[in-house]
Formats: sequence, C-alpha cells, structure tokens
Amino acid sequence: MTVSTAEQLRTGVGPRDIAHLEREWGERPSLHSWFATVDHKRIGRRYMVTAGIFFIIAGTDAMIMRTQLARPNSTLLSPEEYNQLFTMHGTAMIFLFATPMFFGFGNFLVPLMIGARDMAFPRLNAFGYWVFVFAGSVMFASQFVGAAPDGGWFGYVPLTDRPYSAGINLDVYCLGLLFLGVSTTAGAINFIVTALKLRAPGMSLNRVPLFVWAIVGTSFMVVFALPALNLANAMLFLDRRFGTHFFDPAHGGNTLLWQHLFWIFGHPDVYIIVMPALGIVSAVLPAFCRRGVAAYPLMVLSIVTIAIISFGVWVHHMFATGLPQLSYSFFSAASTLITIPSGIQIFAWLATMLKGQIRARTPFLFVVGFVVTFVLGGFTGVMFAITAFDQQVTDSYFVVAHFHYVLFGGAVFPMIAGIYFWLPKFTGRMYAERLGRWAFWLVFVGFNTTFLPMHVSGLFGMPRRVYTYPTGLGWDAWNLIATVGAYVLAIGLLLVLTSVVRAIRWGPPAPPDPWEADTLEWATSSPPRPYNFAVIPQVHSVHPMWDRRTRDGLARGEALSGHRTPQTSELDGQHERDTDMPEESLMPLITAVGILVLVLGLLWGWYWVAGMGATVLAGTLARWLWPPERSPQEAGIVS
Amino acid sequence: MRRSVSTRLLWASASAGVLALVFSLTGCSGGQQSTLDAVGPGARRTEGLWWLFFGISMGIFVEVMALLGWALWRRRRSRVRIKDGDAVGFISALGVVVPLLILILVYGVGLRDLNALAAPDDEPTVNVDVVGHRWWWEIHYPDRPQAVTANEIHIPVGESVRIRLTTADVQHSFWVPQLMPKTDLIAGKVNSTWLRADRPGRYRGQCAEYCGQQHAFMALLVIAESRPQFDSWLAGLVPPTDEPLTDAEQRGRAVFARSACATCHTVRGTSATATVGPDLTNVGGRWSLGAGAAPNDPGHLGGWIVNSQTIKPGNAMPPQPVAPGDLPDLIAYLRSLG
Amino acid sequence: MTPPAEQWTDVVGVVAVAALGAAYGRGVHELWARRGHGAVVPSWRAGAFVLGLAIVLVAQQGPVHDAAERSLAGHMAQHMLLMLGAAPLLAAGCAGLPVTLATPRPLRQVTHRVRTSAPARWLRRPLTAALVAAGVHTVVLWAWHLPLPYEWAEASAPVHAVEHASMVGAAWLLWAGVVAPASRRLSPPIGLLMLFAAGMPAAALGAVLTFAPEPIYDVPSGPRALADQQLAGLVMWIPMDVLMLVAAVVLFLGWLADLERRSPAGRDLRPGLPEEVPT
Amino acid sequence: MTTAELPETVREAITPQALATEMPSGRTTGWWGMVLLVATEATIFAALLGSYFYVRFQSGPQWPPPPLEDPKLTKVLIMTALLLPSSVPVMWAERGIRKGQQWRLRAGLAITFLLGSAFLGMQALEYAENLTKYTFTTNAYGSLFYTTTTFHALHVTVGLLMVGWLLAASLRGAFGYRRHERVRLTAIYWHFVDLVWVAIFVCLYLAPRL
Ligand code: HEA
Ligand code: HEA
Ligand code: CUA
Ligand SMILES: [Cu+2]
Repeated sequence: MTVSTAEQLRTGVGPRDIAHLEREWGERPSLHSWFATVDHKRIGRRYMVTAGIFFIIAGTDAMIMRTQLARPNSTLLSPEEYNQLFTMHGTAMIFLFATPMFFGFGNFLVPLMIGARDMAFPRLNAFGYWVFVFAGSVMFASQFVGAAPDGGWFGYVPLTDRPYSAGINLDVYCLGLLFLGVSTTAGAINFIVTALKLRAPGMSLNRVPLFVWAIVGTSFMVVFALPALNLANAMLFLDRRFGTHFFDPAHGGNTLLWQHLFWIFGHPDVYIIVMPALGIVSAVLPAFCRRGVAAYPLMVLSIVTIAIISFGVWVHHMFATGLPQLSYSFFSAASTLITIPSGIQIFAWLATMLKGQIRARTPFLFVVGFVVTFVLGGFTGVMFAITAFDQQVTDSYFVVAHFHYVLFGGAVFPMIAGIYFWLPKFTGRMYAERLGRWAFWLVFVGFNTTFLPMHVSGLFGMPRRVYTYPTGLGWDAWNLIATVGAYVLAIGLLLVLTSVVRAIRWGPPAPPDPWEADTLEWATSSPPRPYNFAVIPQVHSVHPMWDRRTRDGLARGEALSGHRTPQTSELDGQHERDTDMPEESLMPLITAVGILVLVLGLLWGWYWVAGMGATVLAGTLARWLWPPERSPQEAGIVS
Repeated sequence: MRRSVSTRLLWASASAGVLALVFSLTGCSGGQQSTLDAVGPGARRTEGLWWLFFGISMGIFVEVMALLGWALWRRRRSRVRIKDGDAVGFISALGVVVPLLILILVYGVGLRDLNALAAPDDEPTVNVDVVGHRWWWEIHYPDRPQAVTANEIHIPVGESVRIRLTTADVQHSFWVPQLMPKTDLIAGKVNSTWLRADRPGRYRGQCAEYCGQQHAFMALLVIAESRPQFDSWLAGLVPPTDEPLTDAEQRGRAVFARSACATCHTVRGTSATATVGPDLTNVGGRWSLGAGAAPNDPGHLGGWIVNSQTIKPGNAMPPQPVAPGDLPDLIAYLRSLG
Repeated sequence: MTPPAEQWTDVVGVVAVAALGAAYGRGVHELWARRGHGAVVPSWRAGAFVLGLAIVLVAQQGPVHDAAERSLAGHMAQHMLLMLGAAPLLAAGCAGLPVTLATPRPLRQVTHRVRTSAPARWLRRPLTAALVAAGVHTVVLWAWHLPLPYEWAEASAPVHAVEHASMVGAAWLLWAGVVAPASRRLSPPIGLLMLFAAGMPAAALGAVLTFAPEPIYDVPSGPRALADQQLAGLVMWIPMDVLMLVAAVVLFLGWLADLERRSPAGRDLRPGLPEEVPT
Repeated sequence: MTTAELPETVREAITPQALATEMPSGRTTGWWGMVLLVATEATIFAALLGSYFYVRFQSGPQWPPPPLEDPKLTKVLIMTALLLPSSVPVMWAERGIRKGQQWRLRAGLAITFLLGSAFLGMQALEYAENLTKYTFTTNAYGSLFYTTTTFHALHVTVGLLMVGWLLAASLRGAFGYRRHERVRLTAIYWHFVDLVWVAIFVCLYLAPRL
C-alpha cells in the first residue's frame, strides 16, 4: 500500500523510521518465510482461507445430502455414505470451519484493534495454525478414502465404541479432534494473554472493543470446556484401541458418562461459536449506525454471563435419556435463563439502530439478516429448554432447523458481514456493492427456504440422521422445498465467494478507513504493514478513531522502533515495558509435524512411529524454548 | 435506493413471518407420525405447548421486526447527540423484564406438563417390554411370558400401557409422536415410559436416536384396538400347534427347519428357538418387513429371504441360498404364521 | 429423648455462638465508643453479623433441625442455610478487628504475630488467597459428603457439629473475599475467578447426588430415599449457583463502574473527522 | 530514617496498595500463558476425577467393585512424601536466582529432579504390585485408576524434562537475577503437578475408604 503524501506529512514519523521498521519487521517473500512466518495477519488470513475451503467441502457434503433427501426412497447414496456425510458435515462445520474461521478473524483483528504489533505468542500462533491444517487434512482425507467418522458429530457410545464400530473411522474422529484441540487451546490462551497484556497504553478494560471482549470470553470458554471433550475422546480412543472400559456397562463403565462429558463441552461450544459472531455484529454496527453500540456495560455483562451460565445447561441435550425428572427442571430453568443475556444484546443492537444514522451497506444487510434469523433460532432454543416439549421434538428435524438458524443465521451471517466489512483491511481492496446485495438476498432467501421447512418436517415427526424416508408421511414436499432452498443458498454463497475473489483481483484500492469506523484497525493502512502501527496509539476512549486525542497522538507521536511491542497492565492498560517479539521461525512447523507423525502413528497403530513423533515434538519444543546465550552481566549473575 | 432497500427488508421479514404461519397452519394435520395430530394425553400436552410457544414466539418476533423496521424506515438524518446511557431503560424493559415474565410463564406451564408426562393419571393395565436391537424392536408382554413379537405393539384403546425400555446393543430412542414424546434406550440402564391412545388406529413410530447404518429403518407401529380385539390378538400370539397346514406350508416348515433360518429365529411351537433375529411366530400378520423397510407381502418376503441386503443393507441377516423351488413354500409357511 | 452427647454438643454450640457474638459486640462497642457510631464497622455490617449468628442458631435448632433429621434434602437445606445464608452475612460483618479487640492482650499479640508472619502474608496475596479459599471450600464440601464422613456425622453429634462449623468456616472464608470492605476485598476479576473455581466443583457434587441411581448414604431413610437424594442434590446445586451468579454479576458491574470512574470510556463520541486542533 | 525521608519511588513501592499486589514485578505474558495452560490442564484432571466419582456413584455401594480391595496406602504415602516436599527446593531455587545466585538454582533443581525421579520409581513399584491384581482392562475402576495415575505420571515426566532442561541451561549460565522467567514458569508447572497429586491422592486413595 502506498501511503499518500498528505498522510505522510501528517504523521510525525519520518521516512527513516519507516524504513527502519520495514527492515525490522518485513518478511522477505521466500519459500522459507512462507513456512516460517509468524505475522498474525498472514496467519489470520490463512486461518480464514483454510476454514473457508473446509466450509466449501463441508457445504458440498450438505448439498449431496440434500440432493439425496429431495425425494423419498432415494438411492443416490448408500446408508454408509450418507452417515459419513452428515457426520463429517457436522464435525467439520463445527470444529474445522466455525471456530477456526473466527479464530482467523481474531488473529487478524485482535492485535490491530488493541493497538499491538502482533499476538502475545507469535510462534505459538503459527504452530496453532499448522496443527489446525494438519488435523483438518487428516479428517477430510479420511472422507476421500471412504473411512470417515460415521457416528454423528457427538459420537455417542456405545455406537462409536467397539464392537459396534470396527473400522478406523471413529479413530479418525477421536484422534483428529484431540489433535485439533491442541490448536484450539493454544489459540485461546494466546488470545487471552494478548488481550490482557498487549493492549495499547490507555486502553483500560472498559475501553476494549466488544469484539475483543467476545474473543476473550470465547477463549475462556475454550480453556475450561475443551478439556472435557479432549478427555472424552482420549477415553474413547483407549476403549477402542486398548480395551479399557470407561463406557462399557458390562464392566462397570457408563455410557452416559460420554454424553455428560461431551455436552459439558458441547453446550459451551455453541456459544464459543456464536460469541465471536455477536462480537462482529457489535463491531460492524457502529460504523453503519454512526454511533457506538448502546449500553456497552450491559453488552460486556451479557458476554460474561453467557460464558458462565453456558457451563450449567448441558443436560438439555439429554432430556430424553431418563435422568431424574427433578434435575430436568433445574436444567430447564438454567436454559431458559440463558436467553436473557442474548435478549439484552438483541435489544441493545436494536436501540443502536433506532438511535443511530443508518447506512445500509452490504455488511449492514447481513447484520439485519442475522437479527431476523438468530431471533427465530433463539425462540426454538427456548422451546427446547422446556423439557416436556423437547422430549417430543429432540432428534427430529426441528432440532436441525434450530441449530442451523443459530449456527448459520447466528454465526455465518455475521461472519459474512465481517468478511465484507473487513475485506478492505484484509486485502486492501474494496468489494462491489451491487454484487454484495445480490449475494445477501440470495443467501437470505435461500437460507430461509432451506431451513424453515425443516421445522415443519420435524413437527411432522421426521427424525434426523435418516438417509432416506418413506413417502406418505407428509414430509416429501417440505424436503423438496428445503433442497431447492439449499441450491439457492449455495448460489448465494458462490456470489459471496465471487465478490471476494473479484475484489482481490479487480477491486479498487481501499483507503485506510473506508467506513469511518471507530476501532484502531482503521488507524493503519489497508492492509496494514507488518508492524501494524508505526506509532503506538494512546487510547482515551472506547471509540479511539472518533477521539481527537487518539488521532492526534497517532499523527504526531513518535515511532516505536525495533522489533518490539509495548506491554501494559492487565486492568488499567498502564504502560509497563516494551518487549522484544520473536522472529520468524520454522520451529512451529516442525513441532506441528512432530504431532502429526504422532497422531498418524497412533491412528495406524504403528506405535514406534508415534514414539518418533513424540521425540521430535519434545526435541523441537526444547530447542524452541532454549534460552538464548547471555553474558553474565546481561543475565544478572552474582558469583 | 435507500428507501427501497428498507422496504424490501420489511417485506422479506414480514413474508418470512407469514410463511411461517402458513407452514404451521397447514401443519395441523401432518401424517401418521405427526406431533401435531395427537391422539394420546402425552402428545396432546406437547401439542398444546407447541401452539403456546408458537404464539408467543410470533408475538416477540413481530415486536423485534417492528423495531427493526422502524429503525430502517425512519432512517435518522440528523446527527443527534448520543448518550449511551439513554437506551438502558429500553433494553432492560424489552430485553430483561418482559422476557423474564414470559419465561416464567412458559417455564411454569412446561413444568406442569413435565409432571403430567411422568406418569399416567390411571393405573396402567398392560405392561410391555421393549428391547432395542440394531435395527428392530423386540416386544414382550411380560404378563404373558410367551407373547413375543417384533416392531409392533398392540394396545387396548383408552387404557394406559406401561413400557419398559432396554437395549441389546447401542442407544436407541422410542418415539411414537402421536402418542408420547420420546425416551431413550440406554445400555446399562432401564428406562420407562407409558402410552395411551384415545382413538383406535395405527400410529407409526420410529427410532429417534442415531444407531448406525439402518437407523432410518427402525420403525414400529402402535396399533390401538378395542379391548376384545386386543385380547384376542394377544392370545393369538402363541399359535396352536395343531393348526392344519397346507402341503405347501408343511414343505415350507421343513425348509425353514433345515435351512439357516432356524439358527437365528424362533417360531414358537417348533424346534426353531434362536434369538439372533426377531421372533417369527406371528410374522405373517405384521405390518412390515425389516422394521419399516418393506411392506409385508409375499413378493417382498421372498426378496427379503433371498437377499435382505438389497432391501435393508447392513442388517444382520445374510443372503439365504434357498433353492428356487423351495422359496414359494417357505413364503407360504411364513405367511401362514400369525 | 435426645441423647446426652447431642445435648452437650448443642450447649457447646450455643455457647460458642454466644461467645462469638459477645466478643464481636464488645469489640464493636469499643470501636464505636472510641471513634463514633458506625466507625470502622458500619452499623449495617454489625447488623449483618448478628443476623448471620441468628441464622446459625436457627439452622441448628427447632424446625430446621427436625427437617434435617428427617430427610437428606432437609439436611442439605440446613447446610445451604449455613453456607449461603449465615456465612456471607458473617463475612460481611468483618469480625476480624472487633473480635481481636475483645480478646485478651496476650492472645492478641499471638494473633498479631501470626498475621504478620511471612507465610500468613503469602497466604493473603490475592491470588493465593482466592485459590486457598476456593480449595478449602471444595475440600470441605466434598469431604463431608463422602459416604463415610457423612455417616459419621449422622451418627455422632460432636462430629456433626464439627461438620457444620467447618462448613461455616470455609464458606465464611470464601465469601469474605467478595463481601468484605473494599480495602480487604479481592479485586473483582480475582473474586470472579474464585467464585467460578469454587462453584464448579460444588455443582459437580450436586450433580453426583442428583444423578446417582441408588442411595449413596447408608442412613435410615424412608421409601422415597432416591427422590429425597435427588432433591438433596438440587438443594446443594441451585441456590449456590444462583447466589454465585448474582454475586458475579454484581461484582462485575461494580468493577466496570469503578473502572469507568477512574478512566472514563468516552462512549458519547461520533464519527466524522474531528476538527483540527490548533498547535 | 522515617518513611517521609525515603525517596519517592521507595515510598511508593511500600504503600499498602503496592504491597497488596501479588507480584510487584508485574506479570509477564509468559506468566499468563503458563497459568492458563495450568488452568486448562487442571480442568482435564478435574474432569478425570469427576468421571471417577461419577462412575463410582453410578456403580452401586461397593467401591472399588467387589473382588478388588481398597488401594494400599504404604507406597503411596512414601510417594506423597517424596513429591510434596519437592516443591520447596524449586521455590528455594527460584528465590535464589532472583538474587542472582546460580548455585542455589542448580542445587534446588537437582534436588527436585531427584525427588521427582524417586517418585516415578516408587510409582513403578506400586504399579508392579497393583498390576498383579487388576489392570486397566479389568473393569472401569481399573481403567480410571491407571489412566488417572498414568496421566499424572506423564505430567511428572514432563515436569522432570523441564526441570532437567532448566538445569542444563543453568549449567551453561543462561539465568541470573535479570533473566529467570523460565525458572518462574517451570516452578508454576511443578507446583501444579504437585498439587494435582494431592487431589489424586485424596480422591483415588483416601476417598474409597470414606
Ligand atoms: C451457535 C449455536 C447455538 C446457539 C446460539 C444456541 C442457542 C440456544 N440453544 Fe441451541 N443448539 C445448538 C446450537 C446453538 N444453540 C446446536 C448445534 C444444537 C444441537 C446439537 C445436536 O444435537 O446436534 C442445539 C440444541 C439445543 C437444545 C437441545 C435440543 C435437543 O437436542 O433436543 C436446546 C435445549 O434446550 C437448545 C437451547 C438453546 C437455547 C435456550 C439457546 C439460547 O441461547 C437462545 C437465546 C436467544 C434468543 C431467545 C433470541 C433473542 C432473544 C430475545 C429476542 C429476547 C426475548 C425472547 C424470549 C422471551 C424467548 N439448543
Ligand atoms: C456452522 C455449522 C453448519 C453450517 C454452516 C451448516 C450448513 C448447512 N447444513 Fe448442516 N449441520 C450442522 C452444522 C452446519 N450446517 C451440524 C452440526 C449438523 C449435525 C450433524 C449430525 O447430526 O451429526 C448438521 C446437519 C445437517 C443436516 C441434517 C442431516 C441429518 O440429520 O440427516 C442437513 C440436512 O439438510 C444439513 C444441511 C445443511 C445445508 C444445506 C447447509 C448449507 O448452509 C451449506 C451451504 C454451503 C455450501 C454449499 C458451501 C459453500 C458454497 C459455495 C462456495 C458455492 C459453491 C458450491 C456448490 C454449488 C456446491 N445439515
Ligand atoms: Cu435405533 Cu436409531
Ligand atoms: Cu445446548
């Protein structure tokens, strides 16, 4: 990006400073630096592109499923194929698409929004990305060789345990998810530390953008919820491979233990997915309503309470398992309670729109689409929270309708809004508005045509996860409509993809701040230089870009030289010190390869290979963390 | 341009609401497995809940859409002075207080219905044990030790039936939407539920917990009939051994006994007593083959015997090399049962 | 007739409560006499303390006691009354100073020495304090609900008294971090973490009781023992969760408000290029 | 010298507020990273112990399930006696290097290393005895018992690797009073491994008797 002369004149930073920073931070375009990069922007973009590819594969799975379901007694797919398809579709959408996509957003945006130059642990970040790619590739590879998991995305035992599932399919599931868990945990820890320690001076916690709050809330949920899933998967693997009996009632084990562990993770996980999406909504609205989101403290509060309450509702996925009635009434109450913070957010956004000056550009349209669909999905969620009703519709297409309304409507709509909104920042190019609008209408109409009928077929008694169905039960028409809708939706998504590609190829260059938005990522060029900010901003407001002092500071301040970024105190954002940031390195990649070898070794039962992988892993980690050689004075040694 | 966008948005939202309404109104009927056509006290509770929830949801939906529409329509032009605090009242009223009141109401009604679902208000007169298998239902009437069948439950109209649920392998879920919400069958655990049908009829049910390859074809039928009909059906479950058989049927019985059939199935009153597959003592009278996979007629029966894997791939029954000449006899014999 | 051991324990309990109340009263009286009414310990805190003591007494006697004897659920209700009713109130009373004032001088010197010793100071570091409080709370709660200790407590009045005393103590310690006066309170984020760390295992205990398929304790109980046990589990589970959630919300909002006072977020800004400032 | 005469900075540093904050030196990103790692790992252990209790209370009054007896305590008490105090030398070493005393760092780490290794050795002995009675395939109790303890042993091993690695680095003189972040982080990890053992000891060895 060329910086206009006027822009340059206004900054207090001279060309010498810039040249120096470029030298310090720039990564030579080479094969080595492609593999060794630790730049959060490159990693963030890669996360998004990779997750996008996984989305297309998982979405294509769904299209094949919908084609099969268009007519009754269809024979396009065999039951095995169908079962693998829906399992991979669900697993991939949840684990390989939704969460990593938002991690991509977070990776790119969190440092920029808080005025930092990179994540707290850039190498860990790169490592997390490589692990994610490898885990995703292993799981999808299993699909292409016809050995994909086929136990549903929540893999209930005993179906997924021996002897009911003999092949390698479920080993891929539990090992793949364990493998992926490493990446997700690393990412979450990285986000929390980044948001706590690397905020620009002056950014006390009440000046942190809501998107960052959302990412932090999500990350805390990951830290405390993911262990349950990891443990469950480790137990499943031990049961399957080494003959333990965690889930085997014949030997004192318990099948419901799996369900408890899975959903103790699983319920927080749905908020892990939706929370960053809500954060995106809160980031997009100020730009298009030309005011801040109303009731910031309440918004933050609702993020925090959702994160807390989400740990206390998991049994609402087990309402038909015959647990004590009394406990159902408790979980039912907790599940209805969790709608309150969501309601607060919805009405705060409505207040923002009512009180703001709306400019209805494409990102805004997707936000409106989000509000319409998420509210509908939320309502069905509340219905499930009422145990008696849930027992009737659970495991039917009514549930499928609910979770697509909240997952697609609640998470993917904001995601697309975010893509359009930050496309200038991600790529330095503007998208074409007309195409964006077309995409929106196709996606919106297609989405509702696909999933609204599923409520009806569900109420008419159609169970989920059936590879086909007989005619004469009143389901045929609804399924056909859904399939047609799915194709419209796919075309809409194709248009979204087209607008992105078109923008990158032919879009006009984007100015630093095309929307007059409020947060710091708009304070740098589009796309930002490797060092993000020459001058580290001094923050005085939750809307730093609308605040004169911050802008003046940016314009006149001195550049922070060197490969360094400031660290501030956790709560008040007081400047503490400037720290050196790690340089690019191949270690993350090699470490990730070590884990890959370990996982593949376990998968095929070549335990010596697994052992080798573990050795590589330990060796690279030791090398990675080996303290640099220092002179006694530098280290501070007293003899 | 601006105005038209907002109009279109409004239009779309409104039509989405109307569409939802239309969908659900047509939904009153549904098919033989519809939750919106309740014939038992259990399902009637949940049907009532649905209409309550639907009404409330549409109310709030309209409210949210109205606010959204208003915001888009009005399109404030002036740069108003912005004070963030000024929406807190609005947000707490519409986002906290009103929902809280609604939720308390909904929760209370739901709790009442949950208690009503827990047990029938009269003493059950019939007991049924249901054992889930991949992918069929084994049905016992424990009060009559000999009464065993598969994939269909006969019940007397207007009387409550207690059902005990266990599984022989993985998890399944027992669901007859027109009569009762579902209850899972869980390995290592005994669950129970109950049914009552207020009208005679045939109510389809289906396994609702994913249980592997043929989860789609694990259907069952509940047949509610008058007490005398029920009693005679129950009595007929154990066939009298001296019933006269035609020649073909007799030959078929011999084929059955000598081929692999008897290694997996039981026909009470004969030497076939294996329990791998469903009890066939009354197979001739059942509503379907393979738990809903095919209609129970001679043609499908033959096809099923020769190679059931083409009809229901993955089921436990291997293709049977029955000599072509023997097949009609076998079919005749099986049709004569029950 | 109540067996003598029980009577004795009752007497000791009442005397202990009375002694605590007396010492507190004397200390507060002294403070107020020296510094004026409501000084150091505001009167509402003193009131809270008295109320807390009253709840302890109520929980041990009369109908509550009888309910606790009758059923497991009643017993858990008694525990919750002590841990969620009495303990936070007692903690709000900030009894440390007044009670110290009321103790005889030599004892006071000893406590002072202990309080200022290195380990005690280490223990008072916020993070340590939070972890210790949550840990003690968890250990006390879980230990007493394991079958054997529970049965001991049922069987022997003194053990039962120790059980209740330790529960009140642990909960007191926990809530002190949250409701004590600002100078001695944990900072809100740490307080939040502490509540989360203490709440999760407590909820897990409730879950264990609620979901157990058979009665866990070998104590004489009615035919509806299992239902009773499930109710008991929920009694452990819900009130604690609700109270902790409410406390968390209040803490959090208070914290944000405090931050806002110290460094206002400047939320009433609008977009648009701000005017150039003169140099 | 009265407080008023002290230089401003010192006075600031000894105000009650300053003394009340737990780490006057400020927490680093590394500190937070390690604490969060420990938090998520602790959650795994919590889930593991939770599963243990869940299975226990779901499986009837007899625990461990009948032919098995309550776990023996002798060896385990020795193990506890080895591991618990091993946190002290780490602390002592960390204090030392804060003052720049390398010998304390080296000695402390070495002692910890020995104690930790001895713990693992004892555990091997304990396993040798237990495995004759039941294995991880005997029943769910066995699975839980061995998985939990092995998982902890794995953590001890990782901790030992870290300690050994620090020791190696310290022999090359990488640490001093200015640079000892890694020592601090390893210490946190080691304390965690230590504390988890207490939880395991109580839940797996003591609780069955209660
Ligand atoms: C992003 C994901 C996401 C989100 C946000 C939600 C949100 C909610 N979900 Fe959902 N849910 C899933 C993803 C999600 N869910 C998935 C994937 C499954 C299925 C898993 C599987 O089986 O495969 C599932 C299943 C599921 C079940 C189990 C169903 C079953 O299997 O039988 C239940 C039961 O209680 C439930 C409840 C809720 C509730 C109460 C909310 C609430 O948070 C919703 C709150 C929002 C609103 C209510 C709208 C806005 C509020 C207002 C406008 C205020 C006024 C409103 C009222 C007064 C009602 N969900
Ligand atoms: C974020 C989560 C997410 C998302 C976005 C989706 C998106 C879609 N889902 Fe999915 N779904 C789940 C999560 C998700 N789903 C989960 C968790 C389950 C449960 C699994 C289980 O039971 O275990 C499930 C189950 C599920 C079922 C039920 C299967 C069953 O029970 O038998 C169905 C059936 O129709 C379905 C359909 C669809 C469709 C049509 C889309 C569409 O929205 C997809 C559209 C996307 C694309 C098509 C790709 C991008 C398109 C292009 C770039 C254009 C070019 C491509 C083509 C023209 C093909 N999904
Ligand atoms: Cu049985 Cu699905
Ligand atoms: Cu949920």
